[in-house]
Amino acid sequence: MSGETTAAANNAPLLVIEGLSRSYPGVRALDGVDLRLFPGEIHALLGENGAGKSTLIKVLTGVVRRDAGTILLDGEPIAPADVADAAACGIGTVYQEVNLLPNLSVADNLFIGRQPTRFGLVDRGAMRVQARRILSGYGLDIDVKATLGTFSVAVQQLIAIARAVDLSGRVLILDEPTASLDAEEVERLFSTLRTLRAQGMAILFVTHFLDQVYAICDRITVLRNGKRVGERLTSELPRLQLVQMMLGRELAGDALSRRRSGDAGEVLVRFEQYGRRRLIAPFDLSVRRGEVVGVAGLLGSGRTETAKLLFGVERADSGQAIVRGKPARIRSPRDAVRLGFGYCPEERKTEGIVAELSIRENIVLALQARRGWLRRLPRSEQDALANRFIKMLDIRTPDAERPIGMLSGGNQQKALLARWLATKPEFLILDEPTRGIDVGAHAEIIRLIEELCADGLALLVISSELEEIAAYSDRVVILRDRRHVAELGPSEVSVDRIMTTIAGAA
Amino acid sequence: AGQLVVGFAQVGSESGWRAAETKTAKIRATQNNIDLKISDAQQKQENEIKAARSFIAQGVDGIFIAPVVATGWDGVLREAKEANIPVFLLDRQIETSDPSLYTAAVTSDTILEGHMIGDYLAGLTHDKCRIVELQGTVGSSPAINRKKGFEEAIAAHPDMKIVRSQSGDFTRSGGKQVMESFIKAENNGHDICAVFAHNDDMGIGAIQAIKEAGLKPGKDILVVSIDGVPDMFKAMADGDANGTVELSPDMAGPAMKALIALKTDKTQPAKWIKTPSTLFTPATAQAEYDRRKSMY
Amino acid sequence: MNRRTLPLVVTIAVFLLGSIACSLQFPHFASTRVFANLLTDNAFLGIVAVGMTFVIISGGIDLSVGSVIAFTCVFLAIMIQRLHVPPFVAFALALLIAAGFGAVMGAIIHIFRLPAFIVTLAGMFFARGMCFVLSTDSIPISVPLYANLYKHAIQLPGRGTLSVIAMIMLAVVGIGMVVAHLSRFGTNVYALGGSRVSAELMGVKVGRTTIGIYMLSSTLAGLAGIVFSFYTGAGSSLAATGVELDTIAAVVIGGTLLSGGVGTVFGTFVGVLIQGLIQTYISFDGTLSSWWTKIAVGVLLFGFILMQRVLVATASRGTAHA
Amino acid sequence: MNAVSPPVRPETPTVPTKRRPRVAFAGWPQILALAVVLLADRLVSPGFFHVHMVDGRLFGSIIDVLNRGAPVALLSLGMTLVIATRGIDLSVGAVMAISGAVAATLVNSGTSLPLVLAASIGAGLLCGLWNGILVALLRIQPIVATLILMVAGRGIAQLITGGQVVTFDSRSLGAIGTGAVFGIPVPVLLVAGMAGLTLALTRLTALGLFIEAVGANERSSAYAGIGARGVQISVYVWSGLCAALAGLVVAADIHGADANNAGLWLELDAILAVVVGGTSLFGGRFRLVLSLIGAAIIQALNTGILLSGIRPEYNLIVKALVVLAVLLLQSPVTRNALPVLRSGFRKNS
Ligand SMILES: Nc1ncnc2c1ncn2[C@@H]1O[C@H](COP(=O)(O)OP(=O)(O)OP(=O)(O)O)[C@@H](O)[C@H]1O
Ligand SMILES: Nc1ncnc2c1ncn2[C@@H]1O[C@H](COP(=O)(O)OP(=O)(O)OP(=O)(O)O)[C@@H](O)[C@H]1O
Ligand SMILES: [Mg+2]
Ligand SMILES: [Mg+2]
Repeated sequence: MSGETTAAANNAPLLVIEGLSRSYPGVRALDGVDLRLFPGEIHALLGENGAGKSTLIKVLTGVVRRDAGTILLDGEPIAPADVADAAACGIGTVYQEVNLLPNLSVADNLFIGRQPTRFGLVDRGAMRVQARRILSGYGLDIDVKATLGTFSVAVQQLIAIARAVDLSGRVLILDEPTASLDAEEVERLFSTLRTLRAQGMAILFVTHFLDQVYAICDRITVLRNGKRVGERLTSELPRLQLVQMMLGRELAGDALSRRRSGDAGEVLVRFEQYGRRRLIAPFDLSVRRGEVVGVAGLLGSGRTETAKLLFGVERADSGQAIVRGKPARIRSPRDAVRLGFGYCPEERKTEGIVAELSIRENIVLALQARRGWLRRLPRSEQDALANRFIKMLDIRTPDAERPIGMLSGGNQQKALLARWLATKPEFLILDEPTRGIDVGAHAEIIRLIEELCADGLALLVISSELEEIAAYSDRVVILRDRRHVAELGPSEVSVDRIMTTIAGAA
Repeated sequence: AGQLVVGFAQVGSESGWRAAETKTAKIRATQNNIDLKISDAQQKQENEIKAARSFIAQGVDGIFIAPVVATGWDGVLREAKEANIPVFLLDRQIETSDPSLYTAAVTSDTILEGHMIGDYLAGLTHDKCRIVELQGTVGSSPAINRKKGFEEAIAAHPDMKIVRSQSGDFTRSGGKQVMESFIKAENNGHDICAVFAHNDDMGIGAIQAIKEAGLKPGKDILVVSIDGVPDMFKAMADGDANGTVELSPDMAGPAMKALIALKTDKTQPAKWIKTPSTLFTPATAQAEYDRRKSMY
Repeated sequence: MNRRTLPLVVTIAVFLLGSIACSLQFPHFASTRVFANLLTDNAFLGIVAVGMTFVIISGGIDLSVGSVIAFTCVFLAIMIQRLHVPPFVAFALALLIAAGFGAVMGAIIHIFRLPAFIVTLAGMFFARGMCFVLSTDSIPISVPLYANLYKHAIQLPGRGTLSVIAMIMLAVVGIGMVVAHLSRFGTNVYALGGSRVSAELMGVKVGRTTIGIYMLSSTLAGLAGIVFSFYTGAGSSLAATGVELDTIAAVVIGGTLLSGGVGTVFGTFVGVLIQGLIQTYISFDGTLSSWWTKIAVGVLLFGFILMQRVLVATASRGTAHA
Repeated sequence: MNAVSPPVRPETPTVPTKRRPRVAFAGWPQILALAVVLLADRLVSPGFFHVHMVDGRLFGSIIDVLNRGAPVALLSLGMTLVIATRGIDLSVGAVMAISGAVAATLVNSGTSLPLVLAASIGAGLLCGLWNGILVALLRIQPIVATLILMVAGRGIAQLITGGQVVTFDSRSLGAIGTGAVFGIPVPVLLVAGMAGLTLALTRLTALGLFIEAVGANERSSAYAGIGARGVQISVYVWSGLCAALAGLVVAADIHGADANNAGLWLELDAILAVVVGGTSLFGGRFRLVLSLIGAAIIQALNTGILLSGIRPEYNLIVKALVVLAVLLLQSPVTRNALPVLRSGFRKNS
């Protein structure tokens, strides 16, 4: 790897950004940032949530107007006015969150704006053939005529990557492309990236997984509060120092693992033969107070479905739920919330945040729903609550009245967590809670989980990051093909063990 | 022969007068042993044309059309003619390149109505009057013709002038709202001598507006209109209004008579079967009101 | 069954069921004449509905179409009848004006980020107002082209005839289907309706597409106006009031979602036929008073929509696991 | 759970402000537009602001604006909430006709006034409930769901009146349209009362938050435990109530129920008022007071046209141009370009 890096360093940079700035009211998202991108390198762009990474990418590709700064491609200044311009310059981008069109077919999504035509009309046959060819490179054997929305986020993410790679002639930009992928897909993506690097493509890669940075990136640029902190070769930057650069402080060594208390309390919730046809096979599951139960499985194995069933988003058609020893009917999220449940969904954009409402309103939403519409939380309490969580979770915002949609992805995730913490839930379901969250916040969330459990919370965590699951789960439930296939007890929880169980007989 | 089947493409029920026309048509149908199929066009010409075409498809013995506008009937009339179905136009003439396309038109003379009320008003005010006009729906043919007739009538009197004219859409609240503004714009109503409303409903609305302005309708501001609906007779009886020209709602009766004559002994009816337009004044209003109450 | 074709199949089924029910009730109903009439009588509606389909798929709405139809009629009447302009020149001018009008509305919607509903509502007021300014009188058009149009109709077996305007409508539907499903523009329209933000991030020229969509809709409204003037042989400033709502209803019955992104041109065509069927049913019945007519239209509309929902629900339940 | 203590961070770059930030008042474009329209009215009619008493009632053009604007203002209250949930209610005009028809026929049959009012308001509530059920439970798209009642409702109203304008003499019912208390017309007081009630109901309880949340993102709101369907049904019911009151005002004003024309096309004016007031048709944030200002702008415009003496052929064009101008004035794009109007938060670029 280092050999390739030095090779890259000898060349002139392909893309040079100088003094790029962009402000939003109350926020200097980018403040005179410089960046160099060499051909044939994978360049990590790192920083805390809200550091300005996504903004940089949007300014670079013409989605957002820049206030100042120059962009040179091959020494020529460029000023893309929109994404199509950027694409014409040979820049392909995967933006943070999947930004595809759920109502169009997979093939349309891959080729929109550049469909193959015959006699002036779109040649659908040829388009499908090409689409299948492109996707097979990513191990996706799916019906390209099918509507994109029917696929899981992960599949959509892969399609977005495939599209961007196919579009990019010289520069490929990936903003947290691996957030919803599991190990296998990540590895496949990386091999693609290596091939592209060998072909001389310049790749800018944003992620919060430091392992991935060290696995594939040649060079690192770190942003903090909209400013560039520095540019280093990966090989010359130890992990601790990197974290220090990102956070501006040190992180305790064991920050990413939980101290298990060991003494779980009484059973809080018990689901017996709970299931729904065509969604998930009936299963048994119980969670005790103070216990963390992890849920692991491959993409599409039914983890999210399990969570939705438990929370009443989907109605069970078999089995029963027992909460605090009494049978309970959970027919809607409303019922669940009244029982003291909470659920942080995986798809934060469509199922989590209410983008137009303020951070304060988003935080108090579930608590208010639980109290009912008549008993409005007084404004002073709302403010107090919001400010407490903004501080506690370090949500980066000038104030609590800003629409939550304007926060950076990771900060939105923290606000969602705050929404449920505010209800003081007894049983909390977290679906990919650390998706898109920076290392510092990651550590904090794990500490928070620790404290919550010590307080008697029952927690169910779904995550694709096996390390994370292994780090704090007391027990782990393994899913395969929409079926609960195994459960690992406290002594059995380890990354290897989870991995082998997931692979199972398959 | 069996019972005659007649299709009637009616405009809608946008006013009391229109509802009375439909009601009368039904009564006449039973009297004449006719199976009357009424299609209500909801004030849309395209719906009337559709209805007429579907009557042709059903093979009716005669078609009555109350045309919502004066133009645009040639196509469907030609189809009816090809199918040998006689067509009678009710309450409105049409403009056509080929008058042989329809059998006869049963209408009043809408220009004449405006003319009559204009002459009457001239008499009342000794040829000197600042008039405000409440127009019907812009672009509708009664609005156009009544305005035309009225203007013709007052053109003979140089001291009679329409000082303000706005559309009240043939409705009571429209008439009331427009009148309210006129009153304010004309020295709180003191500069208005008379209001001419294109139909009675607007006239009644205007009467309310005048009252609410603290003036006496029928005296401080004269009120004349056209149609002859019962509420207007009542207003005249109460001294609130000064005159209306009645437009007979019985259009279907003469048409049915002509159709039966045509079918039984092939008598060609007159091309224009004119229905009477009569001016009514407060003098006979109470009696007329009592007579009419039941009919509407 | 495919998720996308299901609503379409259901809509067609609903139309067929409705037709069968009518035919059983009325002896003269099941004839080529009645069904050819359905095409002729709703030709202008079909044409605007195609344009409206594009607008609604893109997540917008166009309330101005009825007024644009009326404007075109009045404009043509004045040009042809009063100013003796050759008809085809007048047609071209009318379409040009309509296209320009749509482009302006689209540009305002895009540049000023205003909701289409309101911009086109203002457009509706404006175009109707222009009718009145041109002429409050209704003007007959009596040139040979108009008078002889019926001679070009195609005789169908039975007593039905496929009129010229029905053929124009069918052609527009056909072209509309091709544009929607087989052109880049069509895909961009769907993209815009799926998510404006995503479309922008995927490099779709949002502004150009938006303007194109409203231009298309207005141009088709202009064409519908020409067809309407053929249909009535006149220009009247009160023509086609409320057509925008009929059109929207037809588009939605045809399975297009008002939230955008989903829908088909052919579905709209069937939606137009269903609307026409409801009206034909009512005039065949012939006993309904004005108010019962309104209630019946509402009830039938509700019935069709409900039937659609039930069919889609049962069908997708039956095939979901497949 | 109170035990969760904020972890101590050595560095917190953006400390959230303790003081509640002052949210800039966002209604300047609307107020400016209203002022401009009123000024134009004053130009075409010098006596526009002149007010005096006639028969114990305030009398003058400016009073007309308030009084004539009352039906649309009432409608816009309900419509604002409906639009905030991402819906639309096209049936309000028809519901007005129904409530007016019910009131007029009942009062003529000698029913006592409280019963008449209860019946006609009840009819409005029922209509709203029907719309709500179609939208929230049957999941029919709002525009079509309410189109059904828009068409059929007017038929129902005509069925009640038999197609006639049903005139009545009841002074007490008539007072709703033409009466006055301390000189102020009853319709204006009714608007003020309903506005107060609607504001209280939405802003003193959490209903407003729920409506905005459901409108902005129904899925997320439901996942947060809000009964989204209940919220949707209740806004349509409220809209039905507002429409019923507007129908009463219109019927009482002319002492008669005109089923065919009462409230005709007023749904469009109401929607216009709401949008001019700055509530987005895509749901979310709503502003009741600004909707009322929107209604006032529209009525000031209508009254101005009537006073100006222009020919009726030009009414629609003037209306179209003024509406467009007001919309452009409050577009975020213009607002960014003209710093005077800038308020609230800018959207990105
Ligand atoms: N449209 C917007 N309006 C206002 N502020 C914005 C907007 N978009 C981003 N910001 C602000 O700009 C800053 C940088 O955000 P950005 O999305 O670039 O962060 P990021 O580094 O990508 O974070 P993450 O790792 O969480 O994705 C944040 O403080 C954010 O609140
Ligand atoms: N690799 C894949 N290829 C094809 N279809 C897939 C793939 N992965 C998931 N799907 C489909 O996507 C749908 C949604 O899966 P979903 O995301 O709900 O599952 P999950 O177990 O929660 O997984 P995750 O939370 O990791 O995405 C499922 O119907 C699944 O069959
Ligand atoms: Mg980001
Ligand atoms: Mg999942």
